[in-house]
Amino acid sequence: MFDVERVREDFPILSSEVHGRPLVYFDNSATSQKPRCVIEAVTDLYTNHNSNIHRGVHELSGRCSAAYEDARSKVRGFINAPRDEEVIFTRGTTESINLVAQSFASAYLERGDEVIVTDMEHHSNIVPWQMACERSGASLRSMPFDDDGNLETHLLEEMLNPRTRMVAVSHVSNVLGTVNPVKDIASLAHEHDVPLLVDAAQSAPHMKVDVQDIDCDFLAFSGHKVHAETGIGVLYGKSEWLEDMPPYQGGGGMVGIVKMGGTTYAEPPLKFEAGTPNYVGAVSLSAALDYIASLGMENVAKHEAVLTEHMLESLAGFEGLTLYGNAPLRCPVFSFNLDGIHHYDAGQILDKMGIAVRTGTHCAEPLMDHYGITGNVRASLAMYNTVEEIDILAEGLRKVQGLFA
Amino acid sequence: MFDVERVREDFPILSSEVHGRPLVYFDNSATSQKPRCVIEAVTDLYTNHNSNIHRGVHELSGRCSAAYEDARSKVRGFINAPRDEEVIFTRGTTESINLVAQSFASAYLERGDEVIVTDMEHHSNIVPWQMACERSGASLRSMPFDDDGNLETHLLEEMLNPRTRMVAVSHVSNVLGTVNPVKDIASLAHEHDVPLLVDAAQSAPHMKVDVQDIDCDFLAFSGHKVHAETGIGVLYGKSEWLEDMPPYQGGGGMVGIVKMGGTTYAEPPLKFEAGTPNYVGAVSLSAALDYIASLGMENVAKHEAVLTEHMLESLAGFEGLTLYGNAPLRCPVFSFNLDGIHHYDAGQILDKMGIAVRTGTHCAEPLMDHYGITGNVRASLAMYNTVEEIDILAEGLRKVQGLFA
Amino acid sequence: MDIVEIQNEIVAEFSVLDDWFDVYEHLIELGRGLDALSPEHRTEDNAIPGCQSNVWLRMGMENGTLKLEADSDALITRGILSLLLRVMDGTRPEEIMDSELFFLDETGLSTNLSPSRSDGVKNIINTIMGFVRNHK
Amino acid sequence: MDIVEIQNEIVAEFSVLDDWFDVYEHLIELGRGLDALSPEHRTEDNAIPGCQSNVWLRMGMENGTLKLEADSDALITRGILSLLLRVMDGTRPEEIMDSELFFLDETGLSTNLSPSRSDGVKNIINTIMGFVRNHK
Ligand SMILES: Cc1ncc(COP(=O)(O)O)c(C=O)c1O
Ligand SMILES: Cc1ncc(COP(=O)(O)O)c(C=O)c1O
Repeated sequence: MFDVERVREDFPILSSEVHGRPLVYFDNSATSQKPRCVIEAVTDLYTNHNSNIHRGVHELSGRCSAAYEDARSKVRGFINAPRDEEVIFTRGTTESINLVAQSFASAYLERGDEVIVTDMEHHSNIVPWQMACERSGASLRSMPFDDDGNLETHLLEEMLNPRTRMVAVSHVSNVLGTVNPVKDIASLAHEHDVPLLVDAAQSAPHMKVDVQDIDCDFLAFSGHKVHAETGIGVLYGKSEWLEDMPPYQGGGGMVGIVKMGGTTYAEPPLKFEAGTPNYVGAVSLSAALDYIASLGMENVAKHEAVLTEHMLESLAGFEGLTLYGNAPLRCPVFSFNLDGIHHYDAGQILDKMGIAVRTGTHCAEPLMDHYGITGNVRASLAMYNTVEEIDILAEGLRKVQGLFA
Repeated sequence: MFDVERVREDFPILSSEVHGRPLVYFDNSATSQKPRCVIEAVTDLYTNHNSNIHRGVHELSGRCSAAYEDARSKVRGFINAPRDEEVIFTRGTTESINLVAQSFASAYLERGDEVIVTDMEHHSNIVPWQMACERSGASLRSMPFDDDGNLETHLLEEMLNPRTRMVAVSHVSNVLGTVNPVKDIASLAHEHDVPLLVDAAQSAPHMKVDVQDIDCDFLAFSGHKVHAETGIGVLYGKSEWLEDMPPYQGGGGMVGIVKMGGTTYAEPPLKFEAGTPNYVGAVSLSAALDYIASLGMENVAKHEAVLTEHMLESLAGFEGLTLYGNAPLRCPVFSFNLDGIHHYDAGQILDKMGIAVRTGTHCAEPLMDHYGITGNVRASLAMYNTVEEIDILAEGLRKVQGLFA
Repeated sequence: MDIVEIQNEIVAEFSVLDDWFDVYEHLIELGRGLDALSPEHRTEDNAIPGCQSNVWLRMGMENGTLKLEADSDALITRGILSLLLRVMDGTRPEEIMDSELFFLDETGLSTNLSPSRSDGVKNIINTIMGFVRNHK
Repeated sequence: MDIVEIQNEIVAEFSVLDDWFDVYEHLIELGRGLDALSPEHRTEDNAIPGCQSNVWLRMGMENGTLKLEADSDALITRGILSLLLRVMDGTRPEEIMDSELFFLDETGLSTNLSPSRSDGVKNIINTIMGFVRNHK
C-alpha cells in the first residue's frame, strides 16, 4: 500500500522549513521535487562513470552510452511506445513541441493550412504553433472550453477540415486540472487524417499515459515534472512521422556523412538529437521512472484521488473563494481567487506561512481571458502531499482573508 | 601556486579504477569531469531549494530565480560580456549555434547570400549553417587550413564579399588543438560589416575568453566541457543583434502578452529562453566557474602549457606515430595515428590499460578528409592531468605497437 | 524632513512591529492609504515590467522636485509604493541621487520580500532613478 | 561439428588465455587470419551502421546453408568477425535460429568489450539473424 509518510521520507526537501514553518509544497505543476534515489543517481554518475556518449571507445563512455539508451527504453515502457526509436530526448515539453512545430511545419505546413489548439493550452503549446503558422502562412484556430473547464469537443468536428494539418491539445490543463478526452480527439482527428500532438506535461506525473491507447502521433512531457532533473524532456513520435520529418537542429551525433557540399542524416531518434545530449538528465529520468514504478502509478493515482476529494470539499465550502474548473475527470491541480484579494497578495502571505503556491497567469493567458481575470492562485499537488497539508492551506487562506478584511 | 595533486583530489572520479588500472582520463574535449563543489551544488539545490523560477511568489522560487540570474552574471564575467542581457542559457554549444543559425537566418539570410565556416569545424558549426543555407538559398563557403593545422586566413579577405552574411569559426580546434586568430578574423569580417560567431567549446576550458577583446558578435560554449553539468550551455550575443533577431523557440517565459490572435515577446535574454530553463545546470555552471576562478585561469593555462610541452616531446620522438596539427599556439588536444594500426584497435587496447582516449572522426569529417584519413586517436587533456599520465600514455602506445607488430 | 530623516522615520515605524504578520498588516494598511492613480494613467507606458502584480508609475517635475504617483492592483505592492512615495515624492533629484536608499534593508523589508519580489521593487526603483538622473 | 560444439570449442580456446592481453593478442591473430573481402564487396550496402570501425558483411545461401563473408578495417573487429564466421558460416538457418549464441558471454568477450562495442557486435549479429530469418 501507499504510505505517504514513507514516501515523504524519500524526498529530502520536504523536511525543510521555510520562514520557520514546515514547507508545504503546492507548486508541483511548476516543478516537482526529487527523491533521494534521483539525486543519488546524478551524484553517482558524476562521481563514478561520467563520460560523453556517442561511440566512445573507452569503458566510461560505454557505460554512459548504455545508461542513456537504457533510459530511452525505460521511457518507452513508461508511455508504452512501440519502439525505442520513437523516443527522442529533448530539454523539456517546450522544446519537444517546438521540435514538432518547426520540423513538421517546414515539411507539411503551407499557406492556408490550419492548426488547431485549445483555449486552455499552456503558452508552450500555443506560441510554437503561432510561430510555425506565421512562417508558413497557415492559421491557428482554437477550441474553446466551458466555465467548468471542459473542452467543447463537439465543436472539433466542424473545425476539422481538409486544410487542418495538426491538432495539439494538452492531456491535462495546468490551471484547471481537467483531464481532456485525448483518445476521442485522436480518433476524430484521425478520421480527417490529421495527426494529434498531446502535451502530457501535466498528465505524466499523475496517471498512466499510454501512447498506443491514446493513439496520438506525438506526445511531449518534461522530466522535471516527474521527479527527474531539470533540463531533460521527451518527445514521442510515431516512426512514420519521424522518418519523414526533416531534422530540427544540426550538429554532432545526428549525421551520417558530413561533407561541406552536403550532409546525410542519421535515422531517428538520433536525427533529432544534435550535440551532446543531456545523458545525465536522461539517467535521472530513468531513476525517477523506476521510483514511480516502485510505488505503482495506480497507487499514486489512488492517493491523489483522496487528496483531490479532500481539496474539493475544503474549497467548495469556502466562503469568498472562487474555484476555476470543475471537470468530472481531474488531476490534483486547483486554481482559485479569494474575492477582493489580489492573487499576488494572497500568495505572498501564504509564502510567509511556509505554503508554496504559484500566482499569476500560469503561462495560460487565453485561459485567464476566458474567465476575465489577470491571474489566480494555483495549488498543485503531488504524490507526497497530504490531507493535513490541505488543511494547512485552508487555514492559511482564512488568515489571508482576515488580513485583508 | 597550482598543485595538480590537490586539484585532482577535488575530482572524485579521478581516483577510480578502470579495468583494474587507475583511470587516465584523456577524453576531456568530449566532456570534462566535475569537481566535488559542482556535484554538491547540484545536490544542495535539489535537497534544499529546488523550485521553478520565473515569477514564483514563494521563497524557494525566489531563491532559485536569484541563483539563476546570479549564474548569468557569473557567465558574463567569465567571458567579459558587457551586459547580463547578452548571456543566453542554452543546452550546449550545438544549441547555441543552431539558435543563431535559425534565428539569424530567418532574419537576414537570403538567396545568394553566403556564410563562411572553416574546414576544421566541428559538425555542430557546419550542419546548422548548411541547414540555414538550404532553407534560405544561401551558400556555404569554407576556409581551408594547412597541414600544420593553421587556418589559411589570408584567403578570408577574398572570400568576404558583399553577399557574406556571417563568419563562423572555432576558437580552438577539437582535433588539432590550434588556437585560431579569432581577433584578426573579427576585425577582417567587421571591415566588411560581417558578424563573427566564435565556437568557444574548446577554448573556454583552457584560456581566458574575452568577447570584448575578440570583438565577436556571438560566442558559444558548453557547460559540460568546463566542469559543469551536462545540459547547460551559453550563447553570448551583442545586444543589437539579439534585439533584432526573431525568437528561436516559443513557449512559457519568452513572451510579453499572449493572445490567440498574436503574441508579443519579452526582451533578450528571455526572448530566447522558452520553457523551463535548466536553472540547475546554470547553477552548476556558476559553481564550476567559481572553481576555475579559485584556481586562476592563468595558473590552469600555465600547468597545461607544461603538459603540452611534455606531450609534444613525448610524441615528437615517437617512431611510427603521425601527429596531426602543429600550430604554434595550441591547447592540450593531440590527435595522432600509429602507422598501420587502426585508431579503433589502438583505442580498445589503451582502454584496457585504463587510458580513456577518443577515436574516430571527432565530429570533424571535413578535417579528416583534409588528411585523407577515416579517423584518429585523440588525447585531450585538462587541468587535472599530469606529466606522469602522459608517460603512461606513451608506454601504452608502445604496448599497442607491440601487440600489432 | 530630508530624505534621510524620512527613511529613519520609516525604519523606526517598522522597528516596533513584532513579526512578519504585523509587517504585512502595516503594509496593507499603507497600501489602503495610497491614492489611486486615475485609470487613464494606468497605461502600458506607465507600467513597470517584471513585477508580479501590475505596477504603474507616473513621474514628472514640479518646482524642481520629483512628482511621483504610483499604483498597483495588489495591496501589499501598494504599501511598498506608498513608502517609496513618502521618501521620494517632492524631493529634489540631487538629493535623491546623493543619498543612500537604506530603508528597505534597515526595515528588513528587502529580506522579507523574497529575491524575485525585491527584483520587482528593484525595477521600480531603477525606473525612478532613471527618470531622476534625466531631470537633475 | 554442430553450432553448439563449435561454440564450446571457442570457449575452451579462450579459457586457457590468462588475461585481457592474451585475449586481445588472440583476437588480433584471428583477425589476421580472416580472409579479406574483395574491395568491390566493401560497399555501402554491405556496411553495418553503428560500428566504430567499418564493418562489411556479405551474406548468401549455398546448398541450404548460410554463406557468410565479413571484413573490417580494424583488426580486433576482424578477430570477432572470424569467430562469428566460424560459428555461423556454412550452418543451416534452422540450426542458427534454434540455438543460443552463448560463446560471447562464456568467453567473457561480451564483458571484455565495453557496452558500446558490444552494441556494434549486436548490430552485426542482428543483421545476420535478420538475413537468416528471411532464408530459413
Ligand atoms: C569545437 C566544438 N564545437 C562544438 C561542439 C559541440 O558541443 P556540444 O556537444 O556540447 O553541443 C564541440 C564538442 O564536442 C566542439 O568540440
Ligand atoms: C501543460 C504544460 N505544457 C507545457 C509546459 C512547459 O513545460 P517546460 O517548461 O518543462 O518545457 C508546462 C509546464 O509548465 C505545462 O504545464
